[in-house]
Amino acid sequence: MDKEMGVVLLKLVVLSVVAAAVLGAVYIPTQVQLKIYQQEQKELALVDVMPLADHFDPVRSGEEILYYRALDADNNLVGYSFFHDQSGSQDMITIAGGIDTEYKVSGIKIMSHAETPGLGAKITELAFTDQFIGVAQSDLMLSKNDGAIDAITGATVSSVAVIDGIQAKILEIKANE
Amino acid sequence: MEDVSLFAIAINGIFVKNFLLVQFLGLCSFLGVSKETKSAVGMSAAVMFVMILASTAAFLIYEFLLKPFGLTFLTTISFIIIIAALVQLVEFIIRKFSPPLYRSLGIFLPLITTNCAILGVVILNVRLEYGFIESVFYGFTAGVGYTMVMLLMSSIREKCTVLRIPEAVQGIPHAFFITTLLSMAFVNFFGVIPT
Amino acid sequence: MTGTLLIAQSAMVIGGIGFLVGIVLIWASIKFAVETNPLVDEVIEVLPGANCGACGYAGCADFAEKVVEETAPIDGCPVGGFDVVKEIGAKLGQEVKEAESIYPFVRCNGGVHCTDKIDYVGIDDCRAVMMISDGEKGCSYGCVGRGTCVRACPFGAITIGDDRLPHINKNMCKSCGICVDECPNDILVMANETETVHVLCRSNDKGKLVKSVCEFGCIGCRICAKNCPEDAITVTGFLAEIDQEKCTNCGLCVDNCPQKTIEMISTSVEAAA
Amino acid sequence: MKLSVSHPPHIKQGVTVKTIMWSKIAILMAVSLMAVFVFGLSALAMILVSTISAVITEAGIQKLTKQELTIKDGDAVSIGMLIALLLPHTVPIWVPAIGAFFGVALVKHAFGGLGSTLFNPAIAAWVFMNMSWGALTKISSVSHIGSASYNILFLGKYSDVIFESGAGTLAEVSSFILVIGGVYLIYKKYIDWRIPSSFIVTTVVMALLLGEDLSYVITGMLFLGVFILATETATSPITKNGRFIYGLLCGVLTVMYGFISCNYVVAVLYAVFFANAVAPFIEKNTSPKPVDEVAL
Amino acid sequence: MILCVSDEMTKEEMKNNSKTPKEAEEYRQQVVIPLLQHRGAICEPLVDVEDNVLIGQKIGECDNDYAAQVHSSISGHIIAIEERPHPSCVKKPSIIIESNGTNESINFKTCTNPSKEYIFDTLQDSGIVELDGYPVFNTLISKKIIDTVMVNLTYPSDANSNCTSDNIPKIIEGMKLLMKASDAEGVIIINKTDGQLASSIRSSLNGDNIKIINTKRNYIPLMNNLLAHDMTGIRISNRDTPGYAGVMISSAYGALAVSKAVLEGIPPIEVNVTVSGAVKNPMINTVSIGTSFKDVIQSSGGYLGEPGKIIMNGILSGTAQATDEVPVIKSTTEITVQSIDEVVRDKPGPCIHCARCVDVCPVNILPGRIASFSDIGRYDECSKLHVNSCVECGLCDYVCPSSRHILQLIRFARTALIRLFNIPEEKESPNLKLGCESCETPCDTGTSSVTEGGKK
Amino acid sequence: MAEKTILGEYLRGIVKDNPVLALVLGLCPALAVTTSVENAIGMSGAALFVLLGSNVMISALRKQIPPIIRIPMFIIIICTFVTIIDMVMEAYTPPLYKALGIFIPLIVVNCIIIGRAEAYAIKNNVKYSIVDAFGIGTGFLVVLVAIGAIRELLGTGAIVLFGFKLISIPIYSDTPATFMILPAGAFMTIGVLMALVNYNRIRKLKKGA
Ligand SMILES: Cc1cc2nc3c(=O)[nH]c(=O)nc-3n(C[C@H](O)[C@H](O)[C@H](O)COP(=O)(O)O)c2cc1C
Ligand SMILES: Cc1cc2nc3c(=O)[nH]c(=O)nc-3n(C[C@H](O)[C@H](O)[C@H](O)COP(=O)(O)O)c2cc1C
Ligand SMILES: Cc1cc2nc3c(=O)[nH]c(=O)nc-3n(C[C@H](O)[C@H](O)[C@H](O)COP(=O)(O)O)c2cc1C
Ligand SMILES: Cc1cc2nc3c(=O)[nH]c(=O)nc-3n(C[C@H](O)[C@H](O)[C@@H](O)CO)c2cc1C
Ligand code: SF4
Ligand code: SF4
Ligand code: SF4
Ligand code: SF4
Ligand code: FES
Repeated sequence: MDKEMGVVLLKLVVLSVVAAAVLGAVYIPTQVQLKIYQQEQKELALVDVMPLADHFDPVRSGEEILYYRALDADNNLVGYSFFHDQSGSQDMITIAGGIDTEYKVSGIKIMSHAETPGLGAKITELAFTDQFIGVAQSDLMLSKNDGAIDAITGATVSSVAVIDGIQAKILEIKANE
Repeated sequence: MEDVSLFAIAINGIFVKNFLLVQFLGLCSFLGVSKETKSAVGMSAAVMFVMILASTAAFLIYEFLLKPFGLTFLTTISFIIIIAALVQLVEFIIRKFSPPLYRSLGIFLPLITTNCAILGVVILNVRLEYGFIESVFYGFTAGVGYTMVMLLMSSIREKCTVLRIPEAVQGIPHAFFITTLLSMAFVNFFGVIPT
Repeated sequence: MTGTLLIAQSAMVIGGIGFLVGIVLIWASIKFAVETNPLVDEVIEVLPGANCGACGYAGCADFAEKVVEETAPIDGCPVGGFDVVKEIGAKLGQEVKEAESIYPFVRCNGGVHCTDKIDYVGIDDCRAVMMISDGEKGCSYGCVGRGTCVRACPFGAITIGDDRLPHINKNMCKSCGICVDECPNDILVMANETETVHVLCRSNDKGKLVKSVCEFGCIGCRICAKNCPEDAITVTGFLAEIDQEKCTNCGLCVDNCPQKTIEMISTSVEAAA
Repeated sequence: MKLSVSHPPHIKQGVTVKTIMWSKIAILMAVSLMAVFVFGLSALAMILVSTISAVITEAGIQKLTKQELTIKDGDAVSIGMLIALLLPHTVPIWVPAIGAFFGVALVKHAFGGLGSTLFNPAIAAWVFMNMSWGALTKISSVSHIGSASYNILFLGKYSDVIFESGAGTLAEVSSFILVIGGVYLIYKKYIDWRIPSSFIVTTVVMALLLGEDLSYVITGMLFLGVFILATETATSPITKNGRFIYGLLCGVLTVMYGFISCNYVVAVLYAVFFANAVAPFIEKNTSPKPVDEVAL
Repeated sequence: MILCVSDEMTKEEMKNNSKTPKEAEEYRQQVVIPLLQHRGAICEPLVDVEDNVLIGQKIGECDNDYAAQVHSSISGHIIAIEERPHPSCVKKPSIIIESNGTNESINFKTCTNPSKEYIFDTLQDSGIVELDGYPVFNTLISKKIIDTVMVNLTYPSDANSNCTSDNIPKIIEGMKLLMKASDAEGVIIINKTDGQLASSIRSSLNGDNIKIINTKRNYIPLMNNLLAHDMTGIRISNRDTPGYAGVMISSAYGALAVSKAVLEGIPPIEVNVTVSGAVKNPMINTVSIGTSFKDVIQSSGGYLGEPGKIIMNGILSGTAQATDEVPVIKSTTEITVQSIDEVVRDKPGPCIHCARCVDVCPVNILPGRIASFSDIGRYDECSKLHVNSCVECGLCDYVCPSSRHILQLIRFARTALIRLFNIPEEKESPNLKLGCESCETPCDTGTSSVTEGGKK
Repeated sequence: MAEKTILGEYLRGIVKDNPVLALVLGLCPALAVTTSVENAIGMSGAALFVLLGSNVMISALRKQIPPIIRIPMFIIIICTFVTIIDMVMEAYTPPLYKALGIFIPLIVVNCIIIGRAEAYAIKNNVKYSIVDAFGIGTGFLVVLVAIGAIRELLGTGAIVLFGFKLISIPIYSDTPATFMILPAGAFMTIGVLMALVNYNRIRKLKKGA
């Protein structure tokens, strides 16, 4: 390999190194910000779905957090809240939910999803999520099956996914407590 | 990572989340090269080949270099360098050892470096947390899906040479209209297998 | 400090990948080297890229290759005009001088003034018409007027007017000569821009016959030849012909032609309205 | 005396695009009458609005682009009628109106008009309407309007194959009209026999193999698909073998979609639509061998 | 499918209306005999202007392999040798003879039991041309081994004109002569629907070793390869002749002419022509070669109303004439006159891909698609789609609901391809120059066919 | 050839060399992310940033870039900017980042950017490269916003920008044509746009003739 090639190679390597260094330098601050943001979102969501609670106590199995026990200022148990991934019509739907001690839903929030805009994406709208408030576990069904929840027209699959996700989690918590 | 059967990956890669018609990946070359079946086949073969190679190489890099060091933010840059190098290498080799193949495939290779579908498939592999087999298989089925649409499209466009297409629509707009309808034909695969 | 470590690691990983890739590619480029001529690409870039085939080769790329191989003439692309020739010349290190501009003109004055001999039913194409009984026109030499040249012109320079004759838009014509080749009746010929007086007929039929089918056809009366001060006109058979070398564009023949067959075209090709 | 000169032949059979189209429309009219009889005036309104919208769209486009008006050939009329017939009678009237505009403007004229439609404009319009207003246009294949009330000739549950089936859409109550009309079209050679026969045979055989109940598979929509939709000329292959394969593909896809989604009505439409996309590919790969081709 | 449908007259009525040659004579004051009435080279005239000629005298000859001599059909003197309109499409050199009204003929040499050599000799001299343009003699002497002689009676123009009850025995005689010359078996091909013809043939056969085969289809002369293929199952390339399958195909006209030439010594100077359509008395005429169509139509009572189109040799595959001055030639079997209202002038629409053309095409190609490619100048695609396999039967055009000029477009593509292959030195432009020079061969059956037959 | 002016170079990127409509490049993001105006603006903003960065860098380093490793070097430079914007958007505008999904990293292979590097930045000085980047970036933005606006308006009945309801079609927004925000609607919209551009061009050509 002659000298010219060496120069070429050197230039390539130098550029790569500089690029990587710059990226590393940007990565650190953005990562910090991202962590903060995610934590904020989580906390906000937990409060959103469980307004009575003052702070939350995670229930773990090994490393993994299964759900949170919601405690008021006096450390009395006022309910539970959780995050759950459920497969929707396109991709995973991440749902945040809260239930009171009678296992009635106190609120839900869709954290992320990839449903079709205009169809399944309507699960994030209040018109859909507010239906859940105060609904008992036994009534968590589509209204056409005599439940309490009206499906979004054209997006039954997504609606059912949300319902199923919450159902599953409530059963899990029930079993655990 | 969820357990995903290879069958589900195949159906997903070919029909449900077809790269061209549903995920919008690789459109530039799709529109450019689908005028004739011959070049469509060449391009598809090249894409499929590079997709499989890239999936393999990218998996190895990601799993054994980036992940252990916590350098996942370098995914894009390392993948794209790998792809560019692979494409270049394949081009060199084909040109040297099989001039006929180079003549039919070679002209498409430079197009592939800048084809979103290739980078898309390796990034999706990472995002979907596929294992080695799944990654390579997804690369393969995405290529199959690409090839299928490419074949349909090129047959349609060849037939179009004898049709009376309005002057203003001829060329790319017409290709888009065909793609619209192809995409509509794929719509009912939605939800066949939820991911 | 983790930050510095992270940056160092990134630099090493990407630098390493870059190094390896560089080595492999450089090795491969030497190992698998194949000769190509970069000049061809440069010439392709200069060419207009219409791929019309007027140069006689299979598209612009083929022509470029042949020019570099010096098997094709440097001014072989009629479309690009002089600018392109100059640029190719510069690339190949050759000197070129400008050619005179030529345009096709329509060697027939008949159109609606020429009777139809039959009632043709079939595909709308001059060549197809000529395949049946010498065409549909009373005059078998005349312009058929079904626009084969219009469709042949890759630059959309020709239109068929109300007089059922083609009109060439000089602004759009690139002098490629394809229309001349396509016309089944040799109606179109290339003429120098400076040559303005033309016999707009190519019928060799007897004068009486011509008169019976066409208002403006040449009847071979020789009046023009007699009037031409330069002796530029010869009448062979029943058709006058102007020797453009001798013609001074004086217009005497135009004034004297009883059939109004000879015309002075101010710019040799009229711009379409 | 000026004689006409042309290449042979010097006579024509006399079957024109117009004759073929209007014969199909005649059948669609009978189907429409049946729909109005069963579903009432809302059906009539839908059919009228859809047809008028299709015709106005065609006329408007041709006026705007200064083309010759081709309303008389009946293509726009048949597209308009079909679009209404593919919908349930509960659909608001503006849905078929927009659908017909989409079908005629984008799927017919943007592609070059009669003969250049690569996809069946009516089905494309249906897919469009279904994608846009899925909830409004939803068809179910289960709610029969009463096979009990029409128990013809001791056919039991199969009697609705004759008199009504699926009962989701306007077209589906006229199975017998479609069959009679389809056989008439085949007899007159206005449509090709290969596509319908291979389509229906494949569907029945596949359904039996999968153990499906035929009374759910054989719906009015299937007959509409077999005789009217799949035989749409510009969207099907022109080669003889290609047409067999095309019919086969329609059948296979119908049963596959139907089996997975349990909706054999919608399945027919998607199957034919997807087959439209594959038709040029089939055509390309089934070029016939001429009788004078000698093996080397 | 009935290939010839325009006239409503039955064959019986036509026969009753027939005129003998004598009655028709008054119109025969002048004949124009083209020097080219077959596929091949143009004959050299053996006579000069102002020469006197007799009926049956040889007036044109050429030493080319593919040649067919021409003979005078009347006695008179030659007034000109010049280019005249020809039924094929363009002007051809012709000999114009003015009758002197004497009907003097050369000495026709009769023969009752000719030897094989005698048959060969007379056929070489007589210049009989089959309806597809091939001289009969050339088919006989080609190197191919002929084991079957087929007489094709399914071509309606030919069968209508020549299969009269008087002629049938002669046709069988002629056929036997051909069988003798080539030591072959004999087969007569008749359309299934033509029971009457079959029975009259059968009654005239009286024990000869000749088979009769019924077919579903009518075969025009250009479909000879197809006929041989359908009968033998052997695929014949469009560059070959039925001889490849060991078959020689003759028309009723051909067999008749052979028997006349060999047994009576009369070369082809007369043909039987059915005149039908918009004329006052549709009938079968026996006409001297060279008589103008105008005269033939006059002898059938003249035009009925204003004529719109004059067609030679059948309404489905025949050639429309630009003028009624064209002469009757050896392969003329039918003249059809259409009134102005009957002329087809539908405006072609776009192809709707109905595939009706594909379904009727006897050679199994895609006529509509080829036509579309031809329309846009993609002759390479036409070639890939086997445009040269077309036998120009015209059925595709006949059934097309969009009135596309399919057959014309197919012919156009073929002409373009000939040009492309004949002049390779011309620049390789994707655009092809076309013109009528491609049509060097006569197209007496209405074709500018590209089979390489006459071109050596 | 006419003199280069800054304004001229800028406008050229928007009209004559419009990356999507004229050069037919960068189609994937143009279609995938234009389900709403907001996404369209986010995407074209990101692309503009990368385009600007890479054009400047490449133009500045153009004397240093050896031809044979031109493409790898372009890619590394572009990819650096892409990864920066990727990380920044993930951290500071998470919802937008989520909506744009995989298409942010895919800016790397967006043909527009490499195309500009190859066709412009490597040949011109930094000043003009900046103008070119702005021109092309604006061209991309205009088309993306147009497609996004059409799709969002027809597909949802309203255009919502950063929480504000910009326009809303009263009755229509109850039952909008969802088709428009699905993939097929994207293909159709760009097809119609291009056909209109073509129609206009042909009309002008014919008139000019
Ligand atoms: C071809 C096809 C396959 C389908 N496959 C499934 C499936 O596997 N799972 C599913 O839940 N829905 C599937 N669907 C959708 C369902 O058929 C049905 O429309 C939906 O589950 C019911 O929702 P709806 O009541 O809102 O219409 C499929 C649809 C089609 C057209
Ligand atoms: C039930 C039925 C209704 C028809 N209605 C019309 C019509 O409204 N307009 C029309 O132009 N042709 C219509 N036709 C077609 C005509 O019968 C005929 O085929 C056509 O008008 C011939 O037109 P032409 O004479 O202009 O060629 C209809 C045919 C049928 C069977
Ligand atoms: C449902 C149906 C199935 C048919 N199947 C065949 C068949 O398998 N083979 C056949 O030759 N004709 C079949 N025919 C008859 C055709 O309609 C028609 O007679 C045939 O296409 C004539 O074509 P041909 O002249 O090329 O033989 C069928 C007709 C129908 C209605
Ligand atoms: C283009 C398209 C997108 C769809 N997106 C969704 C979706 O996001 N969520 C859902 O539940 N169903 C979706 N569906 C499924 C479809 O609407 C399904 O039949 C039912 O859920 C309708 O009630 C989609 C269907 C189509 C055709
Ligand atoms: S100039 Fe020639 S090609 Fe043009 S219309 Fe006249 S005959 Fe036709
Ligand atoms: S008018 Fe003739 S010479 Fe001029 S550009 Fe057109 S085809 Fe070429
Ligand atoms: S004329 Fe038509 S139908 Fe007849 S052989 Fe040719 S292509 Fe076939
Ligand atoms: S018959 Fe006519 S319309 Fe039908 S496919 Fe053939 S050419 Fe096309
Ligand atoms: S943006 Fe060009 S291939 Fe995707």
